[in-house]
Amino acid sequence: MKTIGLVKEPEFETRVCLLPKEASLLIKQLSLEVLIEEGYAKHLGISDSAYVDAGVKMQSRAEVLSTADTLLTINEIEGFTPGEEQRVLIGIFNMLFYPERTEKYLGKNTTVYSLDLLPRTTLAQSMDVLSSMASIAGYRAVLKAAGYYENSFPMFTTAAGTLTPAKVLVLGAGVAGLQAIATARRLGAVVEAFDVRSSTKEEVRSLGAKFVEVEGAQEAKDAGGYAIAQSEEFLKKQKELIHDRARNANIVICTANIPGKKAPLLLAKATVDAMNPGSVIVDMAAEQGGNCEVTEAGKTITYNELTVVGDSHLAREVSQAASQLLSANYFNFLKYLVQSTKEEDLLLDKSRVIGNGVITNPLLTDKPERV
Amino acid sequence: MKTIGLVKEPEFETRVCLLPKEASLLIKQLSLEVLIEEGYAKHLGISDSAYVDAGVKMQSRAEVLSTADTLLTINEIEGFTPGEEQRVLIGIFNMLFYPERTEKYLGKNTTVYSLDLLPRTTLAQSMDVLSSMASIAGYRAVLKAAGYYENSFPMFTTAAGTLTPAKVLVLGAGVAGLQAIATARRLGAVVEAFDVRSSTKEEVRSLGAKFVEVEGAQEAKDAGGYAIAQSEEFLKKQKELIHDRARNANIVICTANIPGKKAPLLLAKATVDAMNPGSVIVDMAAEQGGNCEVTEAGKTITYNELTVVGDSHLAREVSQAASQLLSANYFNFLKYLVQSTKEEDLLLDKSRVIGNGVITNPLLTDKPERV
Amino acid sequence: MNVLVDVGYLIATVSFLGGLKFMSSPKSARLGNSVAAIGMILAVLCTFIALKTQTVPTTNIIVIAVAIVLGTVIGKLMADKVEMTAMPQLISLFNGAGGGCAVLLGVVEAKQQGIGDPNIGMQLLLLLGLVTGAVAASGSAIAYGKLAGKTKDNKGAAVVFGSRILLGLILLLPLLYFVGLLPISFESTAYALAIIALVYGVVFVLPIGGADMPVVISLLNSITGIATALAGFVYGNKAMISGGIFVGAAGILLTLLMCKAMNRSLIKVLAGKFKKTKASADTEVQNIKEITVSETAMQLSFASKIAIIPGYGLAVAQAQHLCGQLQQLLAKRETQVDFIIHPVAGRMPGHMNVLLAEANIDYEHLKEMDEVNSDMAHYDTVLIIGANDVVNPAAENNPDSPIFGMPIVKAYQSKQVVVMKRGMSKGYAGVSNDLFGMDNCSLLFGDAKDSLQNIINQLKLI
Amino acid sequence: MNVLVDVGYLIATVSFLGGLKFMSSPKSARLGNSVAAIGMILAVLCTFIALKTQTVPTTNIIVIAVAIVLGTVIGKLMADKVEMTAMPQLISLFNGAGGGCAVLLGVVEAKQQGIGDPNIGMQLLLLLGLVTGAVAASGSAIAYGKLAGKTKDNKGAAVVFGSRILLGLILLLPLLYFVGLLPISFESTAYALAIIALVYGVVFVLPIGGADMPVVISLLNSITGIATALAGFVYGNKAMISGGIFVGAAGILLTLLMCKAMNRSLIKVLAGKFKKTKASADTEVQNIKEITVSETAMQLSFASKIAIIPGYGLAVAQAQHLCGQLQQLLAKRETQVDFIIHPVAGRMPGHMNVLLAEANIDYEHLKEMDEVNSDMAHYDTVLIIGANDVVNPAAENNPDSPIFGMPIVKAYQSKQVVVMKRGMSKGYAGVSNDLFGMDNCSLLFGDAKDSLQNIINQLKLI
Amino acid sequence: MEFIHNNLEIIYFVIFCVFIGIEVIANVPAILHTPLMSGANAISGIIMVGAVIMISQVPPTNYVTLALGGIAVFFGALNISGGFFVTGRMLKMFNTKK
Amino acid sequence: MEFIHNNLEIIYFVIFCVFIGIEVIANVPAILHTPLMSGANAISGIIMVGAVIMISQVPPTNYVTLALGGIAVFFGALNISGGFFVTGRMLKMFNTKK
Ligand SMILES: NC(=O)c1ccc[n+]([C@@H]2O[C@H](COP(=O)([O-])OP(=O)(O)OC[C@H]3O[C@@H](n4cnc5c(N)ncnc54)[C@H](OP(=O)(O)O)[C@@H]3O)[C@@H](O)[C@H]2O)c1
Ligand SMILES: NC(=O)c1ccc[n+]([C@@H]2O[C@H](COP(=O)([O-])OP(=O)(O)OC[C@H]3O[C@@H](n4cnc5c(N)ncnc54)[C@H](OP(=O)(O)O)[C@@H]3O)[C@@H](O)[C@H]2O)c1
Ligand SMILES: NC(=O)c1ccc[n+]([C@@H]2O[C@H](COP(=O)([O-])OP(=O)(O)OC[C@H]3O[C@@H](n4cnc5c(N)ncnc54)[C@H](O)[C@@H]3O)[C@@H](O)[C@H]2O)c1
Ligand SMILES: NC(=O)c1ccc[n+]([C@@H]2O[C@H](COP(=O)([O-])OP(=O)(O)OC[C@H]3O[C@@H](n4cnc5c(N)ncnc54)[C@H](O)[C@@H]3O)[C@@H](O)[C@H]2O)c1
Repeated sequence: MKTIGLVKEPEFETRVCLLPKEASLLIKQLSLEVLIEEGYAKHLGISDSAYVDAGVKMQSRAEVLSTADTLLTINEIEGFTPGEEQRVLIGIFNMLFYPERTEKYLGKNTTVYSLDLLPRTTLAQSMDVLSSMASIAGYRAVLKAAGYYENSFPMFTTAAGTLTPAKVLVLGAGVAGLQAIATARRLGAVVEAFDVRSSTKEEVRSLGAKFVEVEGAQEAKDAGGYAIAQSEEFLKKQKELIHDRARNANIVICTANIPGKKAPLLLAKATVDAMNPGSVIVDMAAEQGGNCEVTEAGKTITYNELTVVGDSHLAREVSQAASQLLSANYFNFLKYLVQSTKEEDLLLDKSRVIGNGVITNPLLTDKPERV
Repeated sequence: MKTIGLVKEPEFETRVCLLPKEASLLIKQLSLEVLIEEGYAKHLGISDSAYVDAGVKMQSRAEVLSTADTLLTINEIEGFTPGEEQRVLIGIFNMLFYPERTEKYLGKNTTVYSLDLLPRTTLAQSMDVLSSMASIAGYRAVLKAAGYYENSFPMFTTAAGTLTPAKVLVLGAGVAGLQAIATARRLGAVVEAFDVRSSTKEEVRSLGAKFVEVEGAQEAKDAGGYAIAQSEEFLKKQKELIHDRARNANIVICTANIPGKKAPLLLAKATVDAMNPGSVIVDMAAEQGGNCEVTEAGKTITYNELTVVGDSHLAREVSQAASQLLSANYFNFLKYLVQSTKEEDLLLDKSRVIGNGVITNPLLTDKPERV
Repeated sequence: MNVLVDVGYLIATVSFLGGLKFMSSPKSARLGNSVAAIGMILAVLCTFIALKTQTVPTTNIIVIAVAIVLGTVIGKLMADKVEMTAMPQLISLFNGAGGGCAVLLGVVEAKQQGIGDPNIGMQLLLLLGLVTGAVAASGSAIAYGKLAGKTKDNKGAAVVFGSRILLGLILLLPLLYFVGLLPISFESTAYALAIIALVYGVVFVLPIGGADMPVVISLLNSITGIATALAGFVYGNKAMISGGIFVGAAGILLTLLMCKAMNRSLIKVLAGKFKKTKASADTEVQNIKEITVSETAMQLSFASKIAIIPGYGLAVAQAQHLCGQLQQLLAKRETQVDFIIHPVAGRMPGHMNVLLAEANIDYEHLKEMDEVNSDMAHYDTVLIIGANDVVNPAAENNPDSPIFGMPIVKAYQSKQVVVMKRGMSKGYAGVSNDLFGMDNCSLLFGDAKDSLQNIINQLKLI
Repeated sequence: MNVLVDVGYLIATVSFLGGLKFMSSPKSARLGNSVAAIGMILAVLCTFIALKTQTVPTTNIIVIAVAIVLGTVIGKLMADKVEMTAMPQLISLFNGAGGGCAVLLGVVEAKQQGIGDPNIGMQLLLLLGLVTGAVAASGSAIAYGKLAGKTKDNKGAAVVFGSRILLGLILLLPLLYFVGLLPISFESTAYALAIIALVYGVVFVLPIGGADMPVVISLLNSITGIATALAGFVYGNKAMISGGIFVGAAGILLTLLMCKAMNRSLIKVLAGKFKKTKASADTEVQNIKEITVSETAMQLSFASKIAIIPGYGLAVAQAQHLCGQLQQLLAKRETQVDFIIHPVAGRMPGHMNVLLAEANIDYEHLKEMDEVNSDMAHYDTVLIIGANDVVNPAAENNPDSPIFGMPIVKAYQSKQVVVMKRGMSKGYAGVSNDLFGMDNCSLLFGDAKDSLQNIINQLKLI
Repeated sequence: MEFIHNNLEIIYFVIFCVFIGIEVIANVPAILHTPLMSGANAISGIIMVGAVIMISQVPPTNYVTLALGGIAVFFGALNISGGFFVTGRMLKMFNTKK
Repeated sequence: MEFIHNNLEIIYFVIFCVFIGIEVIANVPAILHTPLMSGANAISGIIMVGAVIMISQVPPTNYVTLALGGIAVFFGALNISGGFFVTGRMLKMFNTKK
């Protein structure tokens, strides 16, 4: 690994995965050569000269693609076909969900790392693109919802009456969900959250929000592990509860996901129909099928006087911040990769999808068909 | 005053000035008849039947305009020409700034109240449309800015580095400005504010923000009344200071206004040129000429990699909340008008622009030409 | 027999001590009172036992018994009947009684002393006891009169000057007597001194402001204690000595503490100098009542339903976090605390919402004005933190006021109102506030942040 | 002459009293120490004056003088040389010396007593003094050994059983002697008792855990006080009686207060039952040091540069407002307080930012980990509030740890570390934390909100 | 000097009493100032003991003195009983809650 | 009983001393526990006075007793001097700030 190459991302992508600061670190700390396509980050207001100042060589797309032995990218590289030469490709390919994306690399001497597969351990956090993007997306989701919501988020007691605070329901309290909770609370909304993992209960409360849970003895009994052993009755109760809380809410932020699987359906059409006009649903699980039945991935629709945003890439709307974090994540990963000496390295093994043209990741070999 | 009439607002207006709740109060408490054009608030998700349930008669536009002796509206009514009959027109006409708007009512037996002229006293607050709209607009301005800002508002310390908090500069700390301060602070930004009225200093600090003031002895001497007696040197220093603070800021919210006059110019082109790329300016004084030199009223432009929003009607984007407050304001005003018994009533005298076809408001008679 | 008496007195002494000790913690205060009372009963019993060894004429016994029964019964009746607000007077009255007892004792004893051969030490103690008792007696009576509103302040030069002369006389007379320059008997000297001291007590208290009476009562109480101790020396009675000294010493410290709590110096209190309220700058004279932090804390601790009305001053003081803390603290004691938000409180719509949200106060504790206004009488205490215009009853009942017609939070209807502000400056509307002069309203001056912090500190001690 | 001595002793008594009183407020504590010391010098001087009236042989005088000079100089030297952390040992040693003095005194006096005609009261006092002194002396010596790490805990049945038997003997022996059933002289009885009591002191302290030593020292100190008072009775010396009783009574209360502050009962301390830390469930045995709230407050009050490292526990406890209050309080004392935010503290990126912003903590007080990590040694105290993984040095020095390689806040490099957590449960990564076992680290157990509130309360008193 | 020597006991006694009196009050919360004052006032009623002793020494025929003494005892009793009862009532307020 | 009567003074004295000892400590902030313990320890060194008195009564030829007494005085002096000095040092820490 000597020459790192980056080419422009596809049109829809606003983020970049290497900023001048980290580029210069790659060059200085890791003694790598960095080649970048001209005009790479112009849309972010970062000129080519900023990269040149950092020691990067700016070249044409074709040059970069042919010269670099390691390619960094966020999305699949348009017009790139792996050849016979030893190549490393690092990106966020979500191949667990799109197994067809692996095909073109098979048998090609190419090694592919997909950063979304990094284990979610404490050690890997500095390279964890899912965390950093989810975090920004969660923040953005609330701003987005507030933008569509034609009423006020905080309470306003005024001489002309009181505007009630918005009621926000967050489904899924992972990184994105927690950030959404925090942002909505900051804006003065009344926030409730739901998740199947019982450990999130404390986490939700630690942000001052209410955790929605099925009441009664059931809960206590199953506490600690009901994500696994959910009885039929329990599931039904849970569903009713979500229906009920959603009906009451003005904003629903959906973030529930199951890695590599279709996202769980939490807001059935009937529930959406029962919601107040003017309410807003932001479904961040849209790409994985959505938590809401009416979501259309990548689109913002009006359904029944409700606004339903289906967007799994909200971080793209905060492109500066997102690029900053991505750039750090990629740099940390590269550094780890270069400095790794161990034979079997958990982080690398997990994030490697294809090793020299062979699928090495058991997650993909075991169940290649989409679930 | 017996029959109140309302017709649909022009296309660009999203708010309405009477909601079913207050309509019913007008009918029950004040024994008035209320006529409303069909489909009046449909765009807000409020059906005609909701008004009918409140006791309103839904009629065609022509019928309403010909029957009602009192017309409530936000903007000038399209296609309405005052006739010889006794009529009262209540709206928010901003006639101080657009004196030409008075012309068609002169000599016509029409009485026109413009609620923007209500005095800003404690007593009038429940009818004070400027306050309620400014308040919502101030809140919205920050959300809007956050929407355009491609970086994060709050500070985020993450494994991939720290995102610094946005620096927000609020110019003008009236109602809108204070609300903007509060909202930006809630979102975790670092907020500074500037105003010429010295009493705002305490108000700004009471919201936890920093007041930008010219340092040195000058300040202490002039404290308490420098809005009037500003020395040349002082003004220069002040200008430099704003330039300096704006250069440092990521978001500038402009709310400075002088009632009935052109808005003060606070951000010269040179200052805007010096600002960081990616910054956002929201100029709420756009309609009155703007606080920023590059603002274009009613438009959102990109200037030098900066986003400049020129919008004096941000409340329209929070139409539900705005309508709720407006409706209460109009109701309170009508109630006051109906119940008023005094010969000389400060509130009514000040808000009345034209009394039976004659300009009665001294502010307009004294200086009819635009300043 | 004598042993029993000795032990009894010892136990009485210890129980006074324990009683006082217990009384200084709110939790054990009632126990303390009982302990001290039991000690007192014991002391009296011991006295009777001691008397048994002598032969006391029946008449005397009867007189004693009747007097004790009468005193006890009347004392109990008075204590039962008194209203909460009249308690300070009553304490003053009782203290006066104690002083009266000391004078009479001195007078009678002086007569006895006059008979036997003179013992200068004894005589000195006697005269001292007499004087202190007399000052306490008449001073307490005047203090009672003032508190009951029957006596007016008098700071006339005559009074002040007279008091100096009398004090001089009190010091001079015994001196002259003992060096033998006074050609009258000890008895007469004692009588004269008693009368002078009685008058002195009157002129001593007369110039002192009504608001300072509690301090004065405490001081007089301390003086009674000293008189008691002196009498104790005369009779060689340990219980009297220790009880008297406890009260004397405790009383003096208490007096100083009370001055400190009122932020006054004892000297100024005694000189009758009244603290200038910042109100005095105002042209309109409003009869306002100040309240101390501890009284406020006491009120809050008694209340079971409290309303907090925040205003612009809370924002200025940036005391929202403390406000939240106070609410939590009170909630822990099962006090209901509602926040009533007036629509125009603060300087922008929603100003108070921002503050209270920052302090993490649940929306459920926020009440709207309209919701509670019909119900204000149910609040035991309303705490107004830096609000002014929004609670000004002028908006309801003064048609000339510029804010007439504006809806207000009807704080004035509640049982007790405490207003926290820094001085007497007006609110945004620039009108003076009639609420401040009302009977159920007291003002707690100071920055809201400091005041809240102090209230919280005090509440924590309870 | 005698009058002078009386007055001197009186003043000494009063100065002990005043000294103790002053010592109980941080502001006047040093003055208190000086006052008590002066009182002590006075008492010694008075004793010499009193001796002057008798004819004391010169040899004796010389012995006395030499002993005093030697003791004083050595005491001063030891006090000067001792390190801060070794102070408790030293106090224990000094206390042992006091106890030793009492035993020797008892032994010698027993000899004298044996000569004259027996006075049962005197003998009883003597024996009591002897026993208490002996227990204090040997107990203190053992306590010293434990604190200095020279003696190990011994809870063996032999020790525990032995201690009961010895106690029985101590009670029995004098009883037997006085009823005349013991066929040995008073002197011998005294010697026997002294030896038994010395042994008892050893077995009394032996089983008690090292962490409980301060409590034990306080108790032994109190016992020395009693021994002193008893000796005072023997010599009819008021200064000794009062000084001894003051110390005895104060010491007992202090012992109880210390137990309370450590959240233990005296009985359990004495039985050598060690509080079960929740750690005990752990298989790995970590040698952790607990710290009390007051010690934490003391550390904070001494420090001039403090770092607070917040973690997930702060969020769980929702103690952010208190955290802000603590910072304000310390800032008022001109202590620099930095918040160090680890990038992955909490459960989501920016978790700590949300908390600290809510508590209104200025961004300028927030430091990034990288910014301060090279500088950690400059912090006098680092307060870790509910953080765990992010300060675990295993990430740096244990290649087998699952978090090896993660950057951490190098809290362990600072002078003192206090970790606030509820028990010994692990952090998110599920690994045990080596920091907790380090020398400069102490753990303050309890919910962060409660602990912070208590620290704040204590700090306010200073 | 001689005086001190002779009355050493009583001097210790007085000093201790003063100290205790002060010490007991020193840390009292301001809220208790009034009840405490009231309680102390009641204790100072111990003066009645003096009055009782005095009256018992008066010849029963000396009506004036007897009357004066009687009044003194009455005053003392009033102070004691009123004092304790009123303190009790005041303190009862503290127990209305919790 | 007789005993109480005879020693009334001393009983008052003891009770008061105990009370004062306790009272003085009662409200001490926990931070001062250690210095206070140390200070109290120093005060208990007053036992040395006893040792001095004792030694002064010993015949100068009784070497053993004299030696024992000397050691006792030495111990007492050590307790006093060490106690006060170490307390002083400990308390000095409080004044490093403000
Ligand atoms: N809400 C709105 O939208 C809006 C907008 C503009 C104007 N207003 C007007 O503002 C007023 C609001 O009423 P309000 O009752 O909230 O406020 P206010 O009437 O202005 O009274 C505020 C009070 O707070 C006290 N204060 C100031 N700083 C303090 C501190 N640090 N500590 C303690 N007290 C402090 C002041 O008295 P001292 O100086 O004596 O302490 C003052 O009396 C109304 O007249 C309203 O019409 C409202
Ligand atoms: N920041 C992120 O984005 C993110 C996301 C997911 C996971 N993580 C992981 O979370 C961890 C964060 O580290 P951390 O040091 O902040 O937390 P941590 O290692 O999880 O430790 C939290 C500590 O707080 C204590 N605690 C819990 N509740 C408490 C209370 N009420 N009062 C006092 N103490 C309490 C717990 O101990 P007791 O139970 O004994 O009290 C625990 O040891 C890292 O491992 C990180 O990788 C971070
Ligand atoms: N190492 C670290 O310190 C670190 C860093 C970041 C994240 N994490 C952990 O990674 C995990 C996943 O984080 P993520 O946000 O990327 O997860 P994700 O995006 O995969 O899922 C989001 C949330 O949806 C929830 N969910 C799944 N099915 C659901 C259902 N049927 N109903 C409701 N909720 C449902 C999940 O429990 C999860 O909390 C979390 O445990 C997080 O703590 C760890
Ligand atoms: N009666 C009430 O209680 C009540 C209610 C609402 C508002 N008000 C008062 O009405 C007044 C105006 O409020 P508004 O928000 O509608 O005002 P506005 O919209 O007219 O002006 C906004 C702000 O711009 C400021 N400004 C003007 N020239 C400036 C310059 N050159 N540089 C910087 N700032 C400049 C003004 O001082 C004002 O604060 C305020 O005093 C407000 O307190 C009173």
